[in-house]
Amino acid sequence: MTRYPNLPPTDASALSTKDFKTDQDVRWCPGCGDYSILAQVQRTLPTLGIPKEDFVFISGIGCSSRFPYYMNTYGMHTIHGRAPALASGIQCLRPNLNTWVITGDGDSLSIGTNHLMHALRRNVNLKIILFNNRIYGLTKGQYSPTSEVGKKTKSTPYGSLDHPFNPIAVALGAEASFVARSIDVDARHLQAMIKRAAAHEGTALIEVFQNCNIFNDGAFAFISDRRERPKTSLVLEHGKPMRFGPKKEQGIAVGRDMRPKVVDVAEHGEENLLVHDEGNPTIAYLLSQLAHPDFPTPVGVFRSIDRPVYDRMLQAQVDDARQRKPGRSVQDLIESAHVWDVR
Amino acid sequence: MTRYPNLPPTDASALSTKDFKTDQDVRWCPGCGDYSILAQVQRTLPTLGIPKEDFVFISGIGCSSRFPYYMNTYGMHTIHGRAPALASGIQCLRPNLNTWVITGDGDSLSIGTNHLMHALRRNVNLKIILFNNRIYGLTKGQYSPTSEVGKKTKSTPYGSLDHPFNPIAVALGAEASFVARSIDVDARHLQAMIKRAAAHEGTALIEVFQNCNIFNDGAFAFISDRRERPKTSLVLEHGKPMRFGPKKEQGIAVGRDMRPKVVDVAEHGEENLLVHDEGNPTIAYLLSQLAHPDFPTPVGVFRSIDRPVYDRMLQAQVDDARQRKPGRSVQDLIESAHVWDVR
Amino acid sequence: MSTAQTVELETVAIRFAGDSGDGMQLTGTQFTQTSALLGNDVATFPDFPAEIRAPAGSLAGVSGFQLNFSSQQIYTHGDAPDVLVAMNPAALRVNIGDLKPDGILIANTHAFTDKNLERAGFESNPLEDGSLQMFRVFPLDITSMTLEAISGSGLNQRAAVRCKNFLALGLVYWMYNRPLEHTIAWIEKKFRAKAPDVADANLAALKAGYHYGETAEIFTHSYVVPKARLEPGRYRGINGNEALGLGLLAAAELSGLELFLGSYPITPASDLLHFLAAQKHLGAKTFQAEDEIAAVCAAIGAAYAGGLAVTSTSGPGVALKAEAIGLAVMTELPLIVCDIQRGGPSTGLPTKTEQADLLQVLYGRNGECPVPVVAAATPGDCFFVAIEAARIALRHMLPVVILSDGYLANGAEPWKIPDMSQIPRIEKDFHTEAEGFQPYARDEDLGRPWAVPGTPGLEHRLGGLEKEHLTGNVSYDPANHQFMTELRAAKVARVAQHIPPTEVFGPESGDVLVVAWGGTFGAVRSAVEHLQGKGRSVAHVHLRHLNPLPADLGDILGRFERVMVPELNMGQLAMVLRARYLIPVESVCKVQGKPFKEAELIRALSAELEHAR
Amino acid sequence: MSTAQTVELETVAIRFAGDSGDGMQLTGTQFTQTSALLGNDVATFPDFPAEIRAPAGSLAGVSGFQLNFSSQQIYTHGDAPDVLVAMNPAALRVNIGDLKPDGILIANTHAFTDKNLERAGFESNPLEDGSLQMFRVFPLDITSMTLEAISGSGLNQRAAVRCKNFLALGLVYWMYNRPLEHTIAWIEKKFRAKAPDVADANLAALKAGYHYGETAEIFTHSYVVPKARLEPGRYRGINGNEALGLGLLAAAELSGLELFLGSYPITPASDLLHFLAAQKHLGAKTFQAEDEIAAVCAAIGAAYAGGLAVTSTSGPGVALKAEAIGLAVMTELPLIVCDIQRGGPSTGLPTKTEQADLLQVLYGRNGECPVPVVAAATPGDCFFVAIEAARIALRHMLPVVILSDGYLANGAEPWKIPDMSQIPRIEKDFHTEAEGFQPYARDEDLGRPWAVPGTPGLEHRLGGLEKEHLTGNVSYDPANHQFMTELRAAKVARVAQHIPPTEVFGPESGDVLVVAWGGTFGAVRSAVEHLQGKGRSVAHVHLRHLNPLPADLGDILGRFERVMVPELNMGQLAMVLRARYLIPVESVCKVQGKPFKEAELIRALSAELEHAR
Ligand SMILES: Cc1ncc(C[n+]2csc(CCOP(=O)(O)OP(=O)(O)O)c2C)c(N)n1
Ligand SMILES: Cc1ncc(C[n+]2csc(CCOP(=O)(O)OP(=O)(O)O)c2C)c(N)n1
Ligand code: SF4
Ligand code: SF4
Ligand SMILES: [Mg+2]
Ligand SMILES: [Mg+2]
Repeated sequence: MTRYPNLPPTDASALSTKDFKTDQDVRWCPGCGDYSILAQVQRTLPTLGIPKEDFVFISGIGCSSRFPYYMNTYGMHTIHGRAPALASGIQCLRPNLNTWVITGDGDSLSIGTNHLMHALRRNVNLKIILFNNRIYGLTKGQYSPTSEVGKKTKSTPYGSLDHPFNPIAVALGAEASFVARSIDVDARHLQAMIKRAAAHEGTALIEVFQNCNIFNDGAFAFISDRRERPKTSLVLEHGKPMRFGPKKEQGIAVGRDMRPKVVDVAEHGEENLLVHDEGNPTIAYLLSQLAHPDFPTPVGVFRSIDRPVYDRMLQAQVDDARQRKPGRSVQDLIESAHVWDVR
Repeated sequence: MTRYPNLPPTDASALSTKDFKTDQDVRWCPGCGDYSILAQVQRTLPTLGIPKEDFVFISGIGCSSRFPYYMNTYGMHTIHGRAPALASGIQCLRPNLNTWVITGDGDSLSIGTNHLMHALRRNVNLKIILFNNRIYGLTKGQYSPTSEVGKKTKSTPYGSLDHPFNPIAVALGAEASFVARSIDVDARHLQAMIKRAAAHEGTALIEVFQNCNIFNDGAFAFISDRRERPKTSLVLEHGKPMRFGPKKEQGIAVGRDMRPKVVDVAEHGEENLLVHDEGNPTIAYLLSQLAHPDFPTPVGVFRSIDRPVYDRMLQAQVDDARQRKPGRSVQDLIESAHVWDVR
Repeated sequence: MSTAQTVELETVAIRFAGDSGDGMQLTGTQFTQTSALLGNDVATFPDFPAEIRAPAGSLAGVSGFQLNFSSQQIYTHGDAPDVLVAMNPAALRVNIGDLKPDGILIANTHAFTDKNLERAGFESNPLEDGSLQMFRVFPLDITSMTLEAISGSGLNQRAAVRCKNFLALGLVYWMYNRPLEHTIAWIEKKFRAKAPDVADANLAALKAGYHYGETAEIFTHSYVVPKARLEPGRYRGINGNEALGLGLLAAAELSGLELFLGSYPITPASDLLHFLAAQKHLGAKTFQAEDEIAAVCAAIGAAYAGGLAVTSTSGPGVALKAEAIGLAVMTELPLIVCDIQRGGPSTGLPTKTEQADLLQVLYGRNGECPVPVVAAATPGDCFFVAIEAARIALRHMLPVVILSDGYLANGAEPWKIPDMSQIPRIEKDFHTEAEGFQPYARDEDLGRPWAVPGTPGLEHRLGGLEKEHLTGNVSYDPANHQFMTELRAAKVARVAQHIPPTEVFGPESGDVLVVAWGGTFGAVRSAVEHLQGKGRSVAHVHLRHLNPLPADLGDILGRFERVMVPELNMGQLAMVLRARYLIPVESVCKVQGKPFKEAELIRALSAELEHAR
Repeated sequence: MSTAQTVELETVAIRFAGDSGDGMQLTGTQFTQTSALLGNDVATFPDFPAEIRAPAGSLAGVSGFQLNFSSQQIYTHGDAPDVLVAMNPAALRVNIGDLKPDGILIANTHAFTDKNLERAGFESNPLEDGSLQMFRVFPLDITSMTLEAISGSGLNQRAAVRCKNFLALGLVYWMYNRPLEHTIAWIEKKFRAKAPDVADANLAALKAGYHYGETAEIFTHSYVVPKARLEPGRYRGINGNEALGLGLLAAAELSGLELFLGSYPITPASDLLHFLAAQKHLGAKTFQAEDEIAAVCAAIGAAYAGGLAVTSTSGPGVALKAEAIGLAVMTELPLIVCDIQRGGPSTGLPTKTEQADLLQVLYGRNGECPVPVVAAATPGDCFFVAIEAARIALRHMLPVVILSDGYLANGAEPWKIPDMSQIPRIEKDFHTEAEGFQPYARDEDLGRPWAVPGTPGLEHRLGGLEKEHLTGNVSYDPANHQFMTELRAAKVARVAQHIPPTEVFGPESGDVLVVAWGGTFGAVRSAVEHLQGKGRSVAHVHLRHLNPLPADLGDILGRFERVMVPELNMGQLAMVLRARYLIPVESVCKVQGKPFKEAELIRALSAELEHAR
């Protein structure tokens, strides 16, 4: 018996998009934003230089969580809300794997908030893509924890009452080491975010605005519409002043009262704009609070910092302990207690 | 049968501390920080002008969660991690009650993070006191989600690996409407926080640094020691510049890079200090990141804003719907469908 | 005028099947309502796809609706349909296996394109390759007929095509001599104001279908199914989840309590949440919690606060609620847990039906933690079971589980409207007397006083640690633990004192007794009636109370030579009966995500009757 | 030299009892180890208070440790102690009811202050009011004697007083003619380097106690308990949680897999986590998860990734893990679930023992979701049960539950050290062959291939939806669901083929067969031996496998006139046996948070034997 099947890795450089497609019919509604996200992932993985057999896709339950069936990698469609926990177990046992978590806004922010937050704080080496469609799709249209107040859905015919979660703020609450946002239909940006996440060491969370055209159509129209996007989005770039608008004519500045405001760049001066710093937690949180229609909605990397990675540290503890007490067996451990002989 | 036992309320003005004590032996370890928290609650409640029978204390499981047994009010010692959910049910059914949640760092930030966060985002009218001793007390000394990295405990003999939760940041991640911090031994400050929380409409969270003298003695010595406190704590006051030190000679300022720094007030000028604003989320989050030893540790109210209160809104929806369709009975509803007669 | 001959039939089952987007559920519902209005007895079975919208034309996307209508009392939606309407090849493929030999197949040829045939896995067109010769096949281009019928309606192509279900409905209405009035009225009400063009188009399609039947001369017969001799009274259609919701509202009204539902969406229980969420004008408070654990905990909180507290879910959710239900057992608070069972284990077959949670609700908690369990037999019965559960929970102060299932939840039947004023009130007073108050004192039903927050002088603490008898204080005393464990068991056992004598359908003794529970009622009753009609010595007991079992059940079992227990699981009630009564019980087990067919049961029962000889 | 007469005894039980801070667990452990070294057979029972540190002198704060030592083979810690050492009034009050009539009571008079008496609820001093006259009472001011013995040690008062347990230990050592060497060596090792003054003081107290016995002439007798005829070999002491941990490590070594434990602390299971967390040098990875659900899910992830995956908890945690265990059943991954049972329901009696989770682990999941269940009989047996569980999980590819309990977990016994090289390896290869790979293909044990991430060419997806036979794809096919449901049941049933013939202790047939399981082994075996010694026709079968039951069990049951099942619950195994074998089974039930006493079982068995006449 081998410890693990230590077979030679396959050639990662030969991979292409189609290597990541399965023979299963994709069963999302026609027009669902999930298709684009799947496509961007399938396009990006071959560029990462990782052998196919090392990818693992773990999901919870929801429309989005059917994702692993369509990825020709290792994977598991688990139970509602628990994907980050299950994925943590995989990654902790074998830190050399490349484990991705696919989850929805209900899966990760309703039943699964706890596991998401703990994965983020531990900084297990997981790449988490959160499909935020602000609705429960699979169960046919109840409001979700990211639905706006007053939303009328099957379970809230009188309008919902709960102040929604802001996924970026939630992640920052856990002091996550990598937090980003993208949009289903913005293929280029989404691919870039997937690459950034893949390159990050530790837990990386990407919130993706995803249209559910059946139960919550147009929830992100303000930003997914190509023509609107320059006005309504703020593309974050590390080290750059925050500008937006069709001609980048507007910017974000922060006053002495620590409140952000939209300013005219020409008037205010570019040098007085807020400069994005992926390492600054205060800026990340401030950005999380910016939202349509009062502000442009930020997309890109809110925060990216280096923090020790849980699964690596765990492996190191084991390796280290083994090195300190080499060659020990269970028999040794059994006999290390107080023993006596009966004759 | 009455709907509720609508008996005349008892006289709230006649209450005193001893009215809130029960005949049960208090079973915490001698010297435990929980005693002081209990005492401050028992001292504060009589000042609130609320009839005793309207108080409800709900806890999870842990040393701290034995609290309700010692409070001569309504109460329940529930199951591990679920107190905010159970309390939400009480408060939603009867928004006129005054429900408090007592929880530990394991109870609310390990198994119960999800319920805590959802109560906070919903803004149910609950007052939550989180006893943070950075350890699992009741189960005899495992590390908790707030334990510092590298901590050696029964379950981490090689030192813990997880980056700890910061309870204030977690609460801000949920965009909580009221977030405060106090210290078990600082009776006056703690009482003030309890009063502020009681006065707040919506969910109020107070993190209390609590010493577990058996399993984590001195975890907060840096700030609970009276002599150290002026140097190591930053007492937050709304609208006031942030000063600390034995003679308030130091302050907190924020640079253009949005990073906080400790400055000498005389040198830097009081007018250039950061001014606390309980309504500003960015400031609250920035404060959550300040910690001993690099910074003074803030105590007081990080954030307090007005947001609609879930249980009140729910009641209003019901009252409103009733008013719109007065006098309806279940019989009416049954017959409101398509009906036909069989003769 | 049609030259078709009119034939009288007793019972007919029709299945409408098509793509999820083809409106088959609506079509079936309309036919059902029209038939009910005509005075037929009716039973239905909707069969949804697991996906929201599987790709058009795929097998996974097939949606079906079967209805059974009769001039006799019927109990099920019928084993095999007499008529299958298949709107595309996938619908044909999925459903053709059920069609009766010589049954009528109406197929929309328009959808039998090469691509659709391939999607459905056909190598050749079954409408043409002779593979359907044991059926009476009517290939019709329903789509084109629809487009033609409504041309000039102003609807775009896509919207126009969507009217084709009404054309099919019109045709089947003609075949069974049903009037169009009800559906016309429904279309008017639904579309006239909002979208008059859609209203017109649907009406045109409906009538075109009807007239096509009348004039096309391709159908040689049309059929009538006379009205049934139903119990006189006012009726409505109802499915299990609606009936459950109404029953819970009724229990709240009967007890004078506020209804509180803590729930988290899950198939097939979500509709109960949806239904109650819309009844705020009756004072119902619904709370969509962050998960199942929060849902049940919120309900326990509401119970403590004095509400009629309910939590609803399906099997996976029950698993998650187990620990909290234990808290309700220990704190002795009234709570109703609704388990709308689905196919398991794990995520299993979420949209399919099964009865495999019985042992879970009986035993799936840590420690000795008994709760009463009641199960509904039919969609309408959910109403009465809800009231019964509330009565038990409040009388004995404990959590009660209601078992329903996907078949009951979505299945509809005509329901004789109950008269609320005839239903006895549910009496449970709040305790208000401070003098001598002991939170764990007992009344004759072993219930304890319900002292709710806000009551002066009754301040007390509950909790999950073992409680001392009378005082309710925490107690580690060994003898007290034994006492309280036995007391909690006795409380549940005490429920039996209030269970009416068990009804035996059929002879009081004889060869075979069929003991069943839950949503298998219809199929079992039909099968037993059928065999009784053939003079066989067989009786049926349908258990509403699964825990405790009725006190007279042991006696009844003893009067039959053999006992057979059909269940949509691997023999769960059978195991309970064997353990309790030490009698050999023959299990008939089916776990296919589908209800029993009458024929399956007749076969099994016949074999059993052979043995009894 | 002492003038006391020396009496030889076969078996003696001693209970040390005092405040939590009095060091009673330590004292008992020392006496146990010394006796084991002397060659006695030993069994122990620690009884902790529920609180971490209850107020000094309170009833809630009493900590006790009972040990039973003998020149014969013994199975339990003894029903009633022969000697009670009570360090304060509360300890006296809590324990005196158990002391044998005419038993020896040594009481520390120093602690019998008015305040302590009141705290313990005494109205007068029992040492003086004559209420203890059925015992041999030795009131000694142990505290003052200690202070005197170590005066000049330089310890402060508080530290000095803490040595008093060693004085008591020394005295009892003298009474039973035990040598001091082992304890002296222990004190030296523990304190010499770190705190030489403490070492000296403890040694002085120990010796003072011993010498007091020798010289004070208040004891007229001293006793010897000769060595037992234990199986020769090398021994160590072990408790159940240690043995379980060692067994899991052994299973990892025997299978060549990495051990992964996902756990969340809970009494009385936490020590297993603590133990394994310290074995990183053996490659064990432990993961303290955020809750029980995350713990089991992480373990399932580790199982998918190719680890020997374990999750450990107690009853409330098992309830929370139910849904995820279902996922492991559906995905057919090897997983070990350790349930260290405690008193229930709900939070119940967390520090007390009970066996009331059997039905929960058998049936407490949604849908038809069977898993094998094995139970340990003694602390040391936990080692072998862990290996057996791993063997089953890997052989058949499924989750397996291990039942232990608080009594086993904390109880210690001398344990003959096993020779790892004699234990058969556990064979389960990873699948590596891409050619023809089907994730849900079957081997002869119905296990499926274990293809772990990282293996080229075996990429495949698992999940909780029903799986298609062979391919493992999602399948809603009715017949496949039936097939897979039966297959999952067959896998579990298949385990029985590997269960060795059941051992019947006693005659192969006769009047009464006692069938028991888990931690009641010792008490049952003692009682049965006792009655066999009196010539009664009684035998004992102790089940390790609760699911599936051994294939030969039915036959064995049939050979006895009556079957009795003693359990620390309300009759859970009894119910399973009744349902399976349709035989009347007499339950002996106890739910007091305490193990059976031998005498209780002898009484029950004797009654049963009467009936068998
Ligand atoms: C324990 C459990 N509870 C509830 C469900 C039902 N359920 C399945 S998916 C889902 C929510 C889906 O919403 P989301 O995560 O936003 O995913 P989407 O379908 O929108 O992609 C729910 C409530 C379940 N499968 N399991
Ligand atoms: C479901 C469940 N899991 C685990 C436990 C065991 N348990 C009780 S309290 C506790 C943690 C206590 O820590 P904390 O919340 O910080 O409270 P403290 O004792 O420190 O006040 C744990 C793990 C339990 N009672 N129930
Ligand atoms: S229901 Fe919404 S989220 Fe789900 S597949 Fe359809 S469009 Fe996508
Ligand atoms: S263990 Fe710690 S937290 Fe618990 S009562 Fe003792 S001192 Fe307090
Ligand atoms: Mg969603
Ligand atoms: Mg703690």
